[in-house]
Amino acid sequence: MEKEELKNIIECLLFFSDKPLSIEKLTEIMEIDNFDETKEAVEDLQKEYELRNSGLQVLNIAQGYQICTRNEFSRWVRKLYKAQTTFQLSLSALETLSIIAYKQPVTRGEIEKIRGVDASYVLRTLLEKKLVRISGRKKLPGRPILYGTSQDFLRYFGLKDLSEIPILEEIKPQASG
Amino acid sequence: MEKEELKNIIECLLFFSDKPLSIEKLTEIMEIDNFDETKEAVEDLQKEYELRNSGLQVLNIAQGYQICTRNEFSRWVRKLYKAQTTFQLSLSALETLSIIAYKQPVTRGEIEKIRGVDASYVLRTLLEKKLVRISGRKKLPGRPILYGTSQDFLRYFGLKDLSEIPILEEIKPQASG
Amino acid sequence: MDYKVRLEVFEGPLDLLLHLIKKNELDIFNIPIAEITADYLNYIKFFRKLNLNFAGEFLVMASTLIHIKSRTLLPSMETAEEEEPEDPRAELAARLMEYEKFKEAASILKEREVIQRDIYGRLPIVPQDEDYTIEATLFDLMDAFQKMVFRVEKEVREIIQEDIKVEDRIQEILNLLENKRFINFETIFSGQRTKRLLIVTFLALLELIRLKMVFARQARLFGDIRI
Repeated sequence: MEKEELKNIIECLLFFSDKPLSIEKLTEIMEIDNFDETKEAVEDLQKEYELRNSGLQVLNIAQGYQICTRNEFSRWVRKLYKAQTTFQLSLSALETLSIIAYKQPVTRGEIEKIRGVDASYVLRTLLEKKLVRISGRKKLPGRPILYGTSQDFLRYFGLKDLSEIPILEEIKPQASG
Repeated sequence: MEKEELKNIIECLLFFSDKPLSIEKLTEIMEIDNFDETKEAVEDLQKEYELRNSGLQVLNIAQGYQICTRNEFSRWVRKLYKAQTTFQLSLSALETLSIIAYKQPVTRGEIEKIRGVDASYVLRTLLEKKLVRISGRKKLPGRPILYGTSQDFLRYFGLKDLSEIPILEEIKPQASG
Repeated sequence: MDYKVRLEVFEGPLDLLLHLIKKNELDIFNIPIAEITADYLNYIKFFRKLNLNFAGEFLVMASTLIHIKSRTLLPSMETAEEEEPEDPRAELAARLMEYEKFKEAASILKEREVIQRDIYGRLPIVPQDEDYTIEATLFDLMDAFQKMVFRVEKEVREIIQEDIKVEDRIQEILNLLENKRFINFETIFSGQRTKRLLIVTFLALLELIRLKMVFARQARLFGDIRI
């Protein structure tokens, strides 16, 4: 397939999907056998959107790509979309999430030790909102549940992957010292 | 508002909406008092999409405008859509489903006895995918839940009703003995 | 006291302590423990007065603070020796440091949340029910069932070949009967998946009856047989 055609197909696929699509998924659907070709085409598309000063942007989030509106036009989109739920995370949810993001996989007990308060309610909320997932059980008496961040966590905060968590870099050196 | 900005806002609105938006609606949202201005901006956007040979197009349908994928790429979009609406069943899900299909109504315990492994997770998945439904409770101590196949199950497998499930010669004597 | 200023929501005792340390511009590694304990207890009293619900964790921290305070006031035993006395405040300082890091992390996440809230993907296309398909045919379903039945049979056969003796079954039946006046005939045979196992069970039962260790009774003609 020609590069121009690849780019157009990708544009259609990213436009159609309401979730980020990974390079692997795009490659599979387009029936080509080269991830690099896909990656190159996506990045070209991304640049094109930037250059033509569009109202839209190609975002690299949650280990995939998605076409989204640009921040400066949010006001108008919100006007169209009145049903929008203005859901915002509480401070305790954000604190708990940052502990999970950095220390995952982590048990409830470990979270509670750091925050100094009970975490059962906030964990249930985060699980319901699918920002957190159960990643296993710790090999300890009682086999406590281990928590980790989800794909939706990355989407919610617009992160490409876990390495992009800005907080990690800041905490790491301090944590060891 | 500048023309370029109008065009970008319209692009965001048309992209975001799942329905065609009329000139009136667009004008109202953008808080301008001139339909012509809106019309001009939409038509400019439409031309731009054509010129840049995009995978997408601005269509004028049902007395409104909408961004759509171009016809020649529909094949790929359909493929993505199909992939998003197709369930893939794991072997354990398939086995569990077949037990339920042949032995319904059946309890979790009975399923586990046949498969020799815990069935709670796979049952939850099948319930979520609406392939299986709770059909009642068995008159036994603890009143265990009985599972059966759903209406959707019949549709997925192209069956008119349960009597259409093929009888397996090898299974019958086994089931009664 | 300007209560209004003090009425803030604290995420927990550590949050409150951090607030007190910041407010008084104290060094986290050199907390004047008597001062901070008094301050902390004032807050607790104040919460109480307002009938504010606060978690028991706040009280736990209060007792921790008092404990640390008492230890700093006591002349240290270790000082007699050459060793450096351990600062009872060290552990608290470490906890506060770690908590503060995550508090900061949370505020960075908050910033990202705000940015991300202004970015919209498309509205999801809600698929029609009839658009959903499944990647398995009826044949796959039948096949899975047959293979599974075959597998289970094989497993059971392998187990039997291991060694199932009439004597073992006798013991098992006696275990079943323990503390019970009777059990149903069917109960003994339930769970016996193969003919071989059924035969062994039956032989065991006959042996028990012969030894007059159990009695078989049938309440009604064709009714359940009780053992």
